[in-house]
Amino acid sequence: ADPVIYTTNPVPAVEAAQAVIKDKAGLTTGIITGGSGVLLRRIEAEKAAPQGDVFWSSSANTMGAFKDVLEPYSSPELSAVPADLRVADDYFQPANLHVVTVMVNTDQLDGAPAPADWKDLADPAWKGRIILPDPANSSTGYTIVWGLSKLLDAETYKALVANLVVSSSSSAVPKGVAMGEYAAGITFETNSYSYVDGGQTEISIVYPSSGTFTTPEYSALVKGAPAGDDARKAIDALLSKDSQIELLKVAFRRPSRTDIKVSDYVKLPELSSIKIFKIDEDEAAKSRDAFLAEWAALPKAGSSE
Amino acid sequence: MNHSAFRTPWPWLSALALALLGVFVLYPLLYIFTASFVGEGRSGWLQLLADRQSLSAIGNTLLLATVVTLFSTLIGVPLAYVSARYRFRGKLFITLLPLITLVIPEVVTAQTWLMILGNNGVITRFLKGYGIFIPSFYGWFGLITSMSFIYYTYVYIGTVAAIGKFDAQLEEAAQSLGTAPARSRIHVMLPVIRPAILASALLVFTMVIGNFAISTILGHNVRLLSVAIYQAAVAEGASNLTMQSTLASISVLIVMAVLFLNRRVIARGRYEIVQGRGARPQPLRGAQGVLVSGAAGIVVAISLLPLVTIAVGAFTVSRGPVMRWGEWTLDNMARVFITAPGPLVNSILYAGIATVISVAFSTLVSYLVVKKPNLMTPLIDYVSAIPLALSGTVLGVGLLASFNGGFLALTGTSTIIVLAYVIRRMPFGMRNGQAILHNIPNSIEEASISLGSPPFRTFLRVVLPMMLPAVASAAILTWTTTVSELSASLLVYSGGRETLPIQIFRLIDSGLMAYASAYGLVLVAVILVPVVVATTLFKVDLFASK
Amino acid sequence: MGIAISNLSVKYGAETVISGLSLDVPEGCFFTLLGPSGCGKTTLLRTIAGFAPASGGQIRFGGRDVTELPPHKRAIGMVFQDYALFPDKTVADNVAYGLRARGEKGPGVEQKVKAALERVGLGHVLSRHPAALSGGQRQRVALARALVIKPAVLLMDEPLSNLDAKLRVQIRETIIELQREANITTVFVTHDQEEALSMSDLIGVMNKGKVEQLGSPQQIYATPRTGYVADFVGAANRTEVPVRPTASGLVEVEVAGTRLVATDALEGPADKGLLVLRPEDLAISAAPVAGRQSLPATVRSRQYLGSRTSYSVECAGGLVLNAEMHGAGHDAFQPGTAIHLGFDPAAARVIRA
Amino acid sequence: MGIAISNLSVKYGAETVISGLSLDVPEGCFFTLLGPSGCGKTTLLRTIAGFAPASGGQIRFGGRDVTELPPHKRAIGMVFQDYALFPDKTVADNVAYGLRARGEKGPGVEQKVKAALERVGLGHVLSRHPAALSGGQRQRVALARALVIKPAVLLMDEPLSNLDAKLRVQIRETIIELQREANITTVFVTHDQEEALSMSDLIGVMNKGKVEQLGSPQQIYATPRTGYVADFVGAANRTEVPVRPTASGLVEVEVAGTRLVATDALEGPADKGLLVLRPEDLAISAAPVAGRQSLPATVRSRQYLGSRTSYSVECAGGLVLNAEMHGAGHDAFQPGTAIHLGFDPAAARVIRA
Ligand SMILES: Nc1ncnc2c1ncn2[C@@H]1O[C@H](COP(=O)(O)OP(=O)(O)OP(=O)(O)O)[C@@H](O)[C@H]1O
Ligand SMILES: Nc1ncnc2c1ncn2[C@@H]1O[C@H](COP(=O)(O)OP(=O)(O)OP(=O)(O)O)[C@@H](O)[C@H]1O
Ligand SMILES: [Mg+2]
Ligand SMILES: [Mg+2]
Repeated sequence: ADPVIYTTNPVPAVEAAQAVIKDKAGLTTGIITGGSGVLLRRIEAEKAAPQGDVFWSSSANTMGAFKDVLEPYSSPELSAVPADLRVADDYFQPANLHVVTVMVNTDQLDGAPAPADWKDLADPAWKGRIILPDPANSSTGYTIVWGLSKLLDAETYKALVANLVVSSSSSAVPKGVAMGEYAAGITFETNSYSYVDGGQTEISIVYPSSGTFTTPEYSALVKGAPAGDDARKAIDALLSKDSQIELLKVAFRRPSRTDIKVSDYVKLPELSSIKIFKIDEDEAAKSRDAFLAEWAALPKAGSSE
Repeated sequence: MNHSAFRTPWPWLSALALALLGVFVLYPLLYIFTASFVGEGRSGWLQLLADRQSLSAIGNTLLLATVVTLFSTLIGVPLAYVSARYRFRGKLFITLLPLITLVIPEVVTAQTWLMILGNNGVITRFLKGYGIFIPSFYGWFGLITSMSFIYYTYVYIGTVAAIGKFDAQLEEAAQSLGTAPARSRIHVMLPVIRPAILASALLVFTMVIGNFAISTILGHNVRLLSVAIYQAAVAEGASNLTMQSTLASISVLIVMAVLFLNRRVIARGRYEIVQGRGARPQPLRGAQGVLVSGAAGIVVAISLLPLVTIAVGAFTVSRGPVMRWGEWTLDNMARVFITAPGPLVNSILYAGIATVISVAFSTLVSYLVVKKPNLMTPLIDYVSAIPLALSGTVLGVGLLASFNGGFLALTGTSTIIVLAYVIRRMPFGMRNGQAILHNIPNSIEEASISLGSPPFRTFLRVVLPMMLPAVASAAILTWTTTVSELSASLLVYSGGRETLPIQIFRLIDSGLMAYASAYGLVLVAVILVPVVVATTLFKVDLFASK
Repeated sequence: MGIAISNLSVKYGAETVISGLSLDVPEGCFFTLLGPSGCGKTTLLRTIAGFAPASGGQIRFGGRDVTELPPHKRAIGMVFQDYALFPDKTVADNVAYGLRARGEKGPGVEQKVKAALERVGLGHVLSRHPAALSGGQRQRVALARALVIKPAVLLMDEPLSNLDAKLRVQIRETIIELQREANITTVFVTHDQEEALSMSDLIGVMNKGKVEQLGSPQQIYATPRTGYVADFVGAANRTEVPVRPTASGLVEVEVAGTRLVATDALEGPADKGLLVLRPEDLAISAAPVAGRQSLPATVRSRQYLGSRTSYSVECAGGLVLNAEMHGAGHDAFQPGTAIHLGFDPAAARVIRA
Repeated sequence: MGIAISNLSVKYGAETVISGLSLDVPEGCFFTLLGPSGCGKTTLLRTIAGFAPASGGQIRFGGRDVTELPPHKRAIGMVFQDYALFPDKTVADNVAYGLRARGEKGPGVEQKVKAALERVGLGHVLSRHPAALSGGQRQRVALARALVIKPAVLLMDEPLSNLDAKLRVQIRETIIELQREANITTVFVTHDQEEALSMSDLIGVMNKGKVEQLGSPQQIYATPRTGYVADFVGAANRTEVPVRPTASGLVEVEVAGTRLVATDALEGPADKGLLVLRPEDLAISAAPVAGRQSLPATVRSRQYLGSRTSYSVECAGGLVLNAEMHGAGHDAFQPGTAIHLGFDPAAARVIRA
């Protein structure tokens, strides 16, 4: 049967992936879109008679809670993926890598210079002008503040948080900066870059000089996938070099494979040229509740209370 | 109940309705609730009491729902009055266009408001130039403004038929006793149409409680229940099923409590009015006409600002998320019709079937509840209102779990999409239908029966025609909100069964506003065309008063 | 089909409106319910029709127990006190409704509808909606709607209350004609006694949810059994009097100090009773008329009623009586004039107090 | 405040319902509109109240032109033909409504409301809703609601149509009392002639949107100016006859082959006219009575009316007349009996045909 993919990815990415799967595996794919939480819940609800075959894609933390409806699959393509991105038993397959960036709208800087590092954003002049996805709500947001709390000294961290406006909608972050609602937003590179690529000249991307964070995203095989082997073939195709290049070109998804030179396809810096601050994902996941409680207590900027 | 009651069709129909509601509403609900009991960790209620944030979310939600309901009523009722009682140029537009507000994706609405009143909004910048600082649109100001200008439509639609049917002689009686026309209306008309107003206010209240898109974009520091539920249920990161069920239960409880109050008030207000003496719409001329139609026009225009965004966006060149304003193209529209017409066909088909089923069912059931009460009908009334209290996501999960295999396997079919539509929107028809039925005197029905028409036939031949304006407005409301339904169908649809809203959601989520706008425009057309055809070609008089 | 009601009770919530009412209306009979406002006439009619459930007792149509039968199977026609016209249907469609419900179709229906409406003088408003009719016109449509189906039992709740005298007479005749033609058992509610007396085969006078007297018009008017009936029908003068039996069928009574002779309707021996004197049986004259017993009195006030004048007169001891004069010069006596009230012993009845 | 109406026209859409109507009702006058169903009585009342816009002409209250004044500023009270009670308000609140609209508050209002309702016999239903009242009870609430505000102009549209005779008489008296007390100019619509004749200072008989005769009750009844008025009020016998003038004020006419003498009301010379004979002025006797002109005839049918019997008799040449008999034995003549109809020339009037 034709595999059905439950995906959180944007339409251009999905269309590109469909084309590659058709090309490489000769399979026509059905697509169900939605947020990662919604789709994973759906897979859970359907576990007695699964309707989907492949889940594509979300962070390991998010998917972790749904392991009992997913199935490990060690795709041969995984050999091209660095070992540190892979998860135990290959429960999920690394699909791409997100880099946290500061998206800046230069029209809104009021003549001030663009920030170069996190501590620049801690200046009180930035109060209420930086937007961030809600850590309680989005894994992106959580990764960012968790990382910042480790990267910055306590005082700068507090000062920075005091400047932040929290949005419970992640997509409002790049949109808000692009519309000029906010001068800066902390968001994934892929989101920022789509505005640069679209030709909005006042948008610039800042990779903080003291270091930033990355998050891998994974695909997974649904347990009892009705398409059987075809589902696995679809995952192979998704992880293939052609597919990841296509995804990089149309959706600016930084590949999980090491055999693709990013700058050949888009105007993004190589991963090696970006300073990455390593964070311990496991620890981050474990101390989530405690950290969020602490976070909630910190004063922040934003609308009227 | 005596024996003869069972010789009428009503008890049987009641039983049938209850059975259907049991299978399609209670059974899925059961899944949701059992999930809360088998949850891990401390009881959700204890967690809740310890959690100040959730508590403040409950408080904020109640406050927001109350205020928005109030504003929606204040906008919707006068607009309904003007539509029902006056004739003026462009009335058809002023009366039909508000429907669009229900169709436009709330994300677009929020964004449009931000373009005007946000930090970088047109008006904000303009005022800032004069040193005037308006409060931030994020938070209460934005939530209340944007929601009021969407949800007033429910009040408007629900009230217009009631005003059209109102016995105008009562107003005359009040005037003959010395009250000015405006006061007469407030004293005499308001109490009689109150059930209709309350019924639609209830809808607004529940819609606000369940609203997610705007809450999440504009809420910022204002914690709200729907966002909290979402966070606990389907947000990325750790999810807390127990908490989610607890919060969902709270939202169900709030809605049930409001419904209970609403029923009590309506029960006190069962006024039969003499039929067929609705006031003829008066022509509006001169300064007064300009004033009234102008005011109505402004309200409608404000609520239609998001439509402008869509209309312009649909024809604007774009690359990725970036709109090249000022550069025009037909590519976006072409994509809708040539590249991907599937969602268009699906939407019309599923929503059409769902509207017919939902309106037929809700009309019959509201008739049972109001005019043929028996032991089952209060239960029917309550159960049929439960969907109001369920967010689309929760309902979708429930449907998936309940009808995935087992005695009724529906997942992966179109039936489950239609089912989700019907269940979610049936309460609209119920509220409207009940409101109008309270005003139809029993003697009319008895007259028909005395002429030898059996009860069910009487319902079809006499009661139904009299309910027609209400049924029509319920159908329009159902059609509109069904065509634009997203959150439940998003969970239950399967490959090849995408609808327009799902397609739009995908595109917006991908940042492809221009394509999304093109689909949005088509969605607006899909919704309005049947309504306009019905009102003009078939002379369905929404504001009927013969 | 005759109607037999036995021991019927009807309640609104906790309030009993009709209690233990029994009644027999023979087949083809024109039966009229007469009674004061609020006594339960509409309620009784609705119970016969099957719209108000009986809380006790039994209703039979032609021997068949219909107490539990749904209304539409009772073969009734009903004219509602508030007309209950279908507001969204034209006059013609209102009237055609019952015929169509019986499966009749085609030009036959139209013909019958037209004929029925012409009979009530409304041949010209066929295609109007009820809202565009005057009060009396609506009432006539309601009537036509009930008559056109020729029901076995016809129930009418004040069907003529909004019509003028001429139209009333004319439509009364139409009703009677149709009723006789099709041998329809009819229950008619009216507040108009003259109507009741002139149309009915049988009259029931109701009082507080009970039928107080049942009889032919003559029986009800000429020989009321209670003071209530005597007063309600025809507004009789009533006064309590000491009674002494005299010749067979007559009694001697004392009224305002004068001894007079009256008819004995006491139904048994008694030493006081209620003297009932109809105003039209009291003749006013300037002087006592020879050979006629009379009572001296003074005119207090009078009311011109066209064909007659109604006088209020005061006898000795403050007793006030009403008298009506007919014929030429009926308004001749001025207030303040001393007069004599003459009457025939046969017209003065003494009933149980 | 008197009401002066000049040259009034009212239309429903294209249909003219009232055309060129003029009317003067002096201050404090009790004026009654009498006319057949559908002639425009309700419409006229609504126009006076200001609810139906006049398409031509003028209405003045006490000299002031109110044609364009909105209803609530006209200081009227109105009883609607179908009551128009506020369904959501209790009986007491319905009645209190007008008082509160005038800014009255507190226990004074309650007292007035209670008093007004007691006056119409409804002191016991203060807190009920209209839906739980009988037809007549609703009508009385509507009446109390209009009366309690003591309006300058009181407009009543068939306010007693659903009441029984006794209650009617009683409430009539209440209305008259209040009207005299507060010197209220009253326009009263009724279909009941007796009511019109007994209550009114002035009567206007309407026909097809026009006032055909205006006058005191006696004028209207005793000296109708047209055949229509004669017939509508009191159902007169009318027949066209050849006329020959005789002694002053009298004419000779030929009826059914018999030469008779009647009163001349022709208002000018004519050789034919309309003979008007009221049924109660025709005396039936078995043989001609000496000294009284009479007409031989045969009884066709009769109707028992309690205090009287109405006979339909046929004279030579097929002329059918109605006669009414009062007093003892009024129902003595059987159908088929040959009788003589006697009458006084003063009671037989000849008017312009
Ligand atoms: N809304 C309307 N549209 C058109 N014609 C109407 C309307 N209302 C009344 N009419 C017509 O106008 C005429 C006068 O009506 P109106 O109600 O004044 O009569 P009425 O004298 O009060 O009669 P009734 O004694 O039966 O109440 C009637 O022929 C009626 O059919
Ligand atoms: N729905 C109701 N609830 C409670 N009481 C009611 C209801 N309807 C009528 N009643 C009361 O029942 C009694 C009988 O009412 P019904 O309508 O039978 O009177 P009726 O004889 O028809 O009077 P009328 O001549 O005024 O129409 C009245 O006292 C009335 O107030
Ligand atoms: Mg009644
Ligand atoms: Mg009228």
